[in-house]
Amino acid sequence: MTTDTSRSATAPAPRASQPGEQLRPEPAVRAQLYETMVLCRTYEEAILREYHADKGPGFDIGKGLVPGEMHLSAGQEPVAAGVCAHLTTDDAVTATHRPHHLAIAHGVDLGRMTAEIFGRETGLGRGRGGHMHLFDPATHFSCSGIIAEGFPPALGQAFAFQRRGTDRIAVAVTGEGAANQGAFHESLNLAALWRLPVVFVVEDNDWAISVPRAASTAVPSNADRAMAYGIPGLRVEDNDVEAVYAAAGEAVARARAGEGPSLLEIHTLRMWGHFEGDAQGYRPELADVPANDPIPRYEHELRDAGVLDDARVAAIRDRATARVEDAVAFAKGSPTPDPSSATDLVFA
Amino acid sequence: MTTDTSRSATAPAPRASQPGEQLRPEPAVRAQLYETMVLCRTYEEAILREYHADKGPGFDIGKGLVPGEMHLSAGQEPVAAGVCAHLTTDDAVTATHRPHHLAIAHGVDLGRMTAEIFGRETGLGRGRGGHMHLFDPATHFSCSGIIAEGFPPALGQAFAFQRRGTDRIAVAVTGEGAANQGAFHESLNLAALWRLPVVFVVEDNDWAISVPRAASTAVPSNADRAMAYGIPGLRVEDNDVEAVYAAAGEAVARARAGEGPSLLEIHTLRMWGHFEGDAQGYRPELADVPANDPIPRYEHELRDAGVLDDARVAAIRDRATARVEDAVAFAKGSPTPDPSSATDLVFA
Amino acid sequence: MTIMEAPQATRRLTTSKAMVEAIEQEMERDPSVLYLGEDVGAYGGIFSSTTGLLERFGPQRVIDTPISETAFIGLGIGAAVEGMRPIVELMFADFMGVCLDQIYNHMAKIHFESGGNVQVPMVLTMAAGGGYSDGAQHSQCLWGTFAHLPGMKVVVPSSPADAKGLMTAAIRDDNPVVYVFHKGVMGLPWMAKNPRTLDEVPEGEHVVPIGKARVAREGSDVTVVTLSLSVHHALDVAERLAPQGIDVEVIDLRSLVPLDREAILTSVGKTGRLVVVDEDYLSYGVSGEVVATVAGVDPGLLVMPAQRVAVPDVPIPYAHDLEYAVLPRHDRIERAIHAVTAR
Amino acid sequence: MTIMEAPQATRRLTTSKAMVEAIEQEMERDPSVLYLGEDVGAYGGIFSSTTGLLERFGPQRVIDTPISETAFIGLGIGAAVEGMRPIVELMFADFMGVCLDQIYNHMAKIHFESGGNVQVPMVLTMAAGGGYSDGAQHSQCLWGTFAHLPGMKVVVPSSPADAKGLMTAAIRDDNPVVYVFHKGVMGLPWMAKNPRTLDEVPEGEHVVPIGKARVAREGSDVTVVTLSLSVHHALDVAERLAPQGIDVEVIDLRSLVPLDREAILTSVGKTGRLVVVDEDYLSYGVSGEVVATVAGVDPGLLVMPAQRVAVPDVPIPYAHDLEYAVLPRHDRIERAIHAVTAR
Ligand SMILES: Cc1ncc(C[n+]2csc(CCOP(=O)(O)OP(=O)(O)O)c2C)c(N)n1
Ligand SMILES: Cc1ncc(C[n+]2csc(CCOP(=O)(O)OP(=O)(O)O)c2C)c(N)n1
Ligand SMILES: [Mg+2]
Ligand SMILES: [Mg+2]
Repeated sequence: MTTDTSRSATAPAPRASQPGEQLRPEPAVRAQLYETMVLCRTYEEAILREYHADKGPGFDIGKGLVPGEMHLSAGQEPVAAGVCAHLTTDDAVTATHRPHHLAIAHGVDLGRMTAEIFGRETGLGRGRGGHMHLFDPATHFSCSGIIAEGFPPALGQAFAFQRRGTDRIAVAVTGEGAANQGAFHESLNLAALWRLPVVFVVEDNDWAISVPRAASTAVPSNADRAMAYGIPGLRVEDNDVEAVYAAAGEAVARARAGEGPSLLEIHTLRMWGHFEGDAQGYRPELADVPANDPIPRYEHELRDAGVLDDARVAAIRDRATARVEDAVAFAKGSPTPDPSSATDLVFA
Repeated sequence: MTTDTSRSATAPAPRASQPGEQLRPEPAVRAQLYETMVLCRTYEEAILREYHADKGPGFDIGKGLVPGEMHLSAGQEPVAAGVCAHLTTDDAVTATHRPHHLAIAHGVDLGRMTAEIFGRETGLGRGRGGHMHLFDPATHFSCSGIIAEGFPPALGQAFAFQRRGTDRIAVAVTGEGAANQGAFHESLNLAALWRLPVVFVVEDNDWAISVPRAASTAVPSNADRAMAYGIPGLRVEDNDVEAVYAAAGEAVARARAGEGPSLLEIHTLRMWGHFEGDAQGYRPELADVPANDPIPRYEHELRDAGVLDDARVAAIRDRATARVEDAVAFAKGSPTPDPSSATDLVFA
Repeated sequence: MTIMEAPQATRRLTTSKAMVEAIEQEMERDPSVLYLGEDVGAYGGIFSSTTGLLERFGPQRVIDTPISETAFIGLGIGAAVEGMRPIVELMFADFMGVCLDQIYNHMAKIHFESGGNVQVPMVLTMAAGGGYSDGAQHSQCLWGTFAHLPGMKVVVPSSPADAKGLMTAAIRDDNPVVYVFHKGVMGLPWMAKNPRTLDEVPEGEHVVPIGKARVAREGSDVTVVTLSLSVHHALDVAERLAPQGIDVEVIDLRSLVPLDREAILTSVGKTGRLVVVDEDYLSYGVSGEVVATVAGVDPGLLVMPAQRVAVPDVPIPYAHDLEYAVLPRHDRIERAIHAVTAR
Repeated sequence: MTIMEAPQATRRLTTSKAMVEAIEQEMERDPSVLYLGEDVGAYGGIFSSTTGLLERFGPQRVIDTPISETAFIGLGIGAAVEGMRPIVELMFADFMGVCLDQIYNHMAKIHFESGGNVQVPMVLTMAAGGGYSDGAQHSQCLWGTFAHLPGMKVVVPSSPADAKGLMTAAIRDDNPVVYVFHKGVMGLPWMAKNPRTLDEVPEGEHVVPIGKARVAREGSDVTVVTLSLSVHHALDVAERLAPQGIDVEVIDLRSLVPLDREAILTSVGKTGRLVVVDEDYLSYGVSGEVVATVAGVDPGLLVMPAQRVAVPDVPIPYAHDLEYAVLPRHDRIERAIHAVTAR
């Protein structure tokens, strides 16, 4: 908790979320947050399955239907669900090397996204990009594999939205490890200076590959760093989707109202390895991870609140499974790019 | 003033200096601070003279005994005098494109420095570097012409000093415009994280070439940014050399004691153009500049305090003039490098 | 020079004024064009790349930035992705090191990674080159580095008319274009200049298509392939050698990406002798590429070994005599021409 | 292979183990040597560049850094200036864009700018290369970019023994050395590998002087000049073509700076036929430099136009078939050899 460790004359005081501090969202919203998280998880489980299906004998990263590095987001669904619930597809989202949950929550077409991950001609990038390079003009979604370098382009999208007099905004997401990269600092300063409609979101999953946040970050909360730019900073603890929803609601409203950027840090959980194939030998708390899965926890909470019951949960899971299976089937059924076209598309 | 705008749980509260807050230094120290400022100014006046002596007809930047860009430090002497008074030549200083005052105050040999600026074989860099690239192993002084990129090497010097169990420190200086560059952020985080013995000094002269600080920096004081790293941050107002001396004393002592880095921002004054040839048409407050010259002000103060009188002032000026004239004479009397050696010295 | 419409009235302008004229006309024509960078507003650009634009278009379209190249170049990318046409200035090419990731991993690759679904129509301008003792961090050309990295066009004007025509083309191009202007071609009042930096420039709309080299001087004995400021030096030398009966053809590449290999091969096919003059570093750069272009098609075209006149893999020295010893200036160009024409 | 002392016992190691062995031996020998980078400690390096070093030398000498490449590479520079011998790892060469200024404007230029008074004895290691669908930002080689910028040596080992010998030499060198290891040469258990990534490596001290190329295979018909992983591909092709009566000489450059131009000229002088194989981008890079080296001395040495097999100026595509279409692999190398040996 960082309560009142960084009060500022120039900006609202960064706070940590207090359980119960915010009003509970409408039941429909709560059910939707849950459904989004389930869809994200169902998707990652499917990619996990497909990714490992044909990497053997042994594990050859370059082999199979889905080759290359694979960074999955299981455990971080509360961030995607809670933030993207406030966006429309006219808003921009820039994500990282770990982009699937955000793409899904923002409404990127599942089939074309999956086709991209499978390297197919029907993919978002016609198979040229891959899972770290998902570009969807329809939802203004993009991501980058270079740490913190997804922030600057988000400024430009926000700048364009601002110049056109719209209330559209950009959400720029990165991990806690990325908050020590120069692009983070330059981007927050420029966004604050020009009051750009941006919401900066830091997913603190405690780890940057094998480096724990204490070995990378000089302050306990990146929300404190909002002070350096005179903007609001808030840290959400406990991977709590409703706290994320509340915090993001404020930040998004502020941006839409022309009041400038905010910085949110969300303490979330990387349930699996940094990338597939990561044995995580460096990770002492590994045993506690499954018990901290945010989805069963939220499901339990919503069942107690009468928002969910067996039937509703089953329906949500079935919808998710159906959508994901359709997407995977679409990808598998799509053609691979013609090798003779490999040198096309460098220039418009 | 930034008093208590950035209190931190993890670091002493950044403060603004209060006039009279610190005890007055010993008379001998005060006289020395004055003498250092006079030496710096006398030097810059000589370079100004030599630089413009043969640029004509008109102004050709590439012409003359001292060609190229020339960034002079008149008005910023309080920073150099107040900070370097706490250092020995075993400590490292990294400066910027505007390095002369810091080199002089840190004890770099005037003759070899001047010879470098005149592009002579006897120069610190045998004429290869020039005025933005003064490297003096004898005093661990260096500078760089790339904004904020002098910070990272200072970390390494501090790291080496720390590893060897010495109490030597590194001082890394940059301008207020540079505080919005990524290297600033990365360097402060890493220095704080590893408790490196570094004192970061920001010379706030209100301008980055033609861009006023309000158009570049989202916060009123860069001292607030210390918060983002959990280190002490202090802003010194009024270009007050004794306030700088007091603030730097604390920061240097802290670094020597192994307590890690500090960040100082000093509100100083760029009396002349960004570089020679800069007409400063963009600068509204130009008329007020001469009246804010810190040297006559301090001289007046020291005369009132009985530390200086006509005789002492004259002696100080004469010593400065003599040293500077010797240095210029040494430079002018030194050979220019042999063109046939132009491709040497790329590798050791 | 290629002019796409009927030849028009001309007057003599410096390269910087010609470049600004193109920007001004395009900003008039297209409200989505704006100019961002350090000291591009009230100052008018350290090398006069934006003189008068602030007065004309105001601070909403001519925008001074903090010293945050990664942030504001990236901002340009995002704005271009959303349909604006930003021109973003990197004050010196030498500063690429603080922002190259946005340039080469983002600006240049987004179109490809997106399968052609996202375009990045932006121009990245930058000053380059030495000759006035600005030292190792403020005198580099580095265009070979940009040209090596795929996904961005790289234009390198030498003449006032081309500076205008290539800028117009760059702004209208739907691809990212790196526009490198050598300080020495700008015709700045405070820098020694070649008379060729003041020349006739078409009024009104003037477009020079990116990718076609220019025969700056026709000749039959030797081909000098060069770019930017070195074109002026090469033309000076060619005029000096003409009376000695050496007829030099000078090819101004105008752009490195795309590279007009046809023009190189045609000229060398005619002369059989090749000198490449480049102010960037010698190895792994422009001069090697030009020579390899010929040797990769028909080494027999070269009746003499090709000569490369470039900066000999050394940082640019500060001292005037040292700097001039490594720059590809008249003396070295002339020696190289004599070497390839020796019998 | 050059071994500076009497030949010693050898055993077969993967390239990564051989590289680590050199680092380990030098850290034993010289307490001022340390290794800094991301995930170089407990993880042992994403590409096994530091396996076991943390256990052996502890966190004071094998140091995990934040994701702040500019800060920690610069830290390495300052530490080297003060007499330490840091080895600093940039996890992927592709990330140079966030820290190139420290590398090329500082690490590489301080010695020159200081007139030789300041030395920067550091090694900058980095993984490079593609072939496993890691996309356009994680598959680049970029060694041509480093080699173009003066002031840093650039070594590019292909074999386990050279990986050890060149690392030893790099650590002992008083200059900054960029040590680029292709992921495909490391012999990683989780990546398809060429059998040549496991080979004999001398025990004890092993130094390979930086700047001397290696004749990886002697041949009389055609010279293949190449480096890093492409050496293995070239040797595979050479063995495949031998029975067809095509005798291929394979030159492993080992380093790009310095470049062993002698070795290139000697071999081409013998064969008259040149193929350059490079996994970096085609234009303005290594392949052009090698061809120009010959054409700049004697184009007549080339009885056939030189062939360049490189990545054709396109970002590395993700999809496997697209990526393999642009990488310089066996099929393209073989076609190029047939092209230069055709009668
Ligand atoms: C500039 C840069 N440096 C290093 C990397 C390699 N890398 C990829 S992901 C990663 C860790 C990122 O940690 P964090 O920002 O916390 O995101 P997370 O993986 O935890 O989601 C690193 C070091 C990179 N992609 N870009
Ligand atoms: C990375 C980089 N960007 C831009 C420049 C050009 N430049 C040189 S000095 C300067 C202004 C610096 O302002 P400040 O940091 O306040 O220092 P001051 O000149 O006021 O002492 C600029 C933009 C540079 N040298 N390096
Ligand atoms: Mg993380
Ligand atoms: Mg300033």
